[in-house]
Amino acid sequence: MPYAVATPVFEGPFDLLLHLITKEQVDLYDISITRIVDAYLAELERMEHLDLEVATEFLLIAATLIELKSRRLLPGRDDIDLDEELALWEERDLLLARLLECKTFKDAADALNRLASAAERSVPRRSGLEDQFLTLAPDLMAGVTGEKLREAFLKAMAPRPVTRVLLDHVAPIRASVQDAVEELVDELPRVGVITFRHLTQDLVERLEVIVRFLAVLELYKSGLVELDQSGNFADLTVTWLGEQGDDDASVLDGVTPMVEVEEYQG
Amino acid sequence: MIEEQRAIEAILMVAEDPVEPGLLAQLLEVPVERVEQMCAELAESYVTEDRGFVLARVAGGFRFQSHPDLAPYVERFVLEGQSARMSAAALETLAIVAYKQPVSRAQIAAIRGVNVDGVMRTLQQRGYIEEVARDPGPGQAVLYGTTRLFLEKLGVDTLDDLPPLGDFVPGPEVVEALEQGLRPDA
Amino acid sequence: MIEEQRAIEAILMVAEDPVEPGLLAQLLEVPVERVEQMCAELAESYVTEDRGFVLARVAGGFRFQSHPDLAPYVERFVLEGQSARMSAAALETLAIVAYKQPVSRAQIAAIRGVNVDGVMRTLQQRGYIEEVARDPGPGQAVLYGTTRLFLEKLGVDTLDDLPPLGDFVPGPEVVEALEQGLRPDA
Repeated sequence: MPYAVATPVFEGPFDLLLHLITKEQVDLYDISITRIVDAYLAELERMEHLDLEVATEFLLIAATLIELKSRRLLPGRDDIDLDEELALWEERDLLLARLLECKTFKDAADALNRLASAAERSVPRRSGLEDQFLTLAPDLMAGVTGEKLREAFLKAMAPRPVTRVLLDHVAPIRASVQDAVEELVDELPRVGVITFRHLTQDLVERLEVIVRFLAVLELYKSGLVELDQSGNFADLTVTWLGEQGDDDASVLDGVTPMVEVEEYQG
Repeated sequence: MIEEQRAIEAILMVAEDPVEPGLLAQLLEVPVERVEQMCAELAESYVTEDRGFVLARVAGGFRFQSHPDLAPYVERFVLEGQSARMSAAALETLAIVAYKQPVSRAQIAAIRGVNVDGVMRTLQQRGYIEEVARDPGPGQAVLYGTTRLFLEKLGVDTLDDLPPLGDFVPGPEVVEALEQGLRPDA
Repeated sequence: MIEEQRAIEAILMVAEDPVEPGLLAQLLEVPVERVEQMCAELAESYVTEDRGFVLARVAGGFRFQSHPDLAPYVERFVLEGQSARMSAAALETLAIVAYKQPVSRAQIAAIRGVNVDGVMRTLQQRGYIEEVARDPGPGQAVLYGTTRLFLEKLGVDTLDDLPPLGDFVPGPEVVEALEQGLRPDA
């Protein structure tokens, strides 16, 4: 079914969502987890070099979406209590508000860009002072010492700060993707093929299920598992592609963590 | 032409940045209103005479610029591309700073849904945004705002000249579409 | 006014140095004689209108200048209107030239992560840096170094008297920038 997202590179998870909902007029009713995941994975494929930060954000938004849509898939979720129902709606409204805000600024950015393009057609004069006035100009080097020069040099040469992943805008999760990956690498070679429903049947917390899902995506990205879903809301089948029954920890070396920050603390 | 008006032309000819009317008033020893009026007259005269340059009011000051409709010639002359195109991410981040200032990095990240550290650093290096204050709250987060250079790049005089943010709030049909798309019960 | 004449005004307005008539002729696709004639007409019109600027023939080219009889106003502007301190950007750029010379503009831009043309021009105008060589590579980029005036202002005899950098090790992106600047396609 390959789900092609024929658009320019998405800047973030909201871009992708906005695109899915508005540009293509795709009703999310019809988007199964497979389609969302495919759209997401297609995005990853399109990234020329894997950007950990962006990948993380895509994973997180995918997780939220799956939260919204996944109750039917998950075992024992037919009798959802009212609190959970309300919480889910709240989450949905939050997501909706953020999408609207995102769209507002996206359109504002377009308008600013048009202003800048128009302004670019008119080039300012910057030739500066004529020679005879230069001697009058204040001595810019007054107060500049060798030491200040040295400091300025070191500042200019200093390595630029390393990009961090901010998670304070994300719902707190207390789980570790890395742990989940390790569990799966231990479990999957023994069973070979398993449905996602089975993989998660012992889990109580919804967020744990999502972290497991993220772990499965990591393994997929590393080529260690294959994912299959026969139709909308059908079971997601996970097939181990690594060596059978080999629980040597060295297979983990092949797993490049896409998620830089694995510990989600509440 | 009167001397003060000629002096304005002479000063703007050697200035590297937009010159504020207040400074011109001080140098010429005339009221600011008079400066505004004289500049308006000058700008008008260049238009009337169909000159190849304009007197523009940008980023709080006056400056000479090439006329926009001569851009094809000027582009041929100015060999180096003026400035590299900004990415969509940079533009959206810049829009948030412009309309929400003073605003913290965390607030921007929350709106964009992605980490903005790299983009913010680029915008700061390019001189479009700067630290303007600290959040008085416990975190003392750095708050950012746009710079004069930002106004210059957009060719506007003040932030009030930007189109109001309200113009971009999605209409009911977009809200409806988004709402539909996010309904959890199929 | 005809388009070619307006184009001359536009180009001269944004030019940083005198523009040779040959170059104008090439850009406008007209004979040099026509350029000379159009420039003469423009210069004449500014005189007739008693403008505060003139179109001067300098160093083999044309450029706009402030009118000499308005020099007192321009002097006041220079003395009162210009900031007297070196910006952080200028200081960093000057420091890179001082410690890394000979160095090209592209290399400095890569290290600082921003365009440095304006800052370099100011430093050169003030006589703190100058062109010292050409990169022998295919690009033949101009290489810059500091001047005697720079040493005088700093109160030192030679570059060896600058404070040593110690065991400073540049970050990887700086090393890359310096290497890239020497590659032909940089």
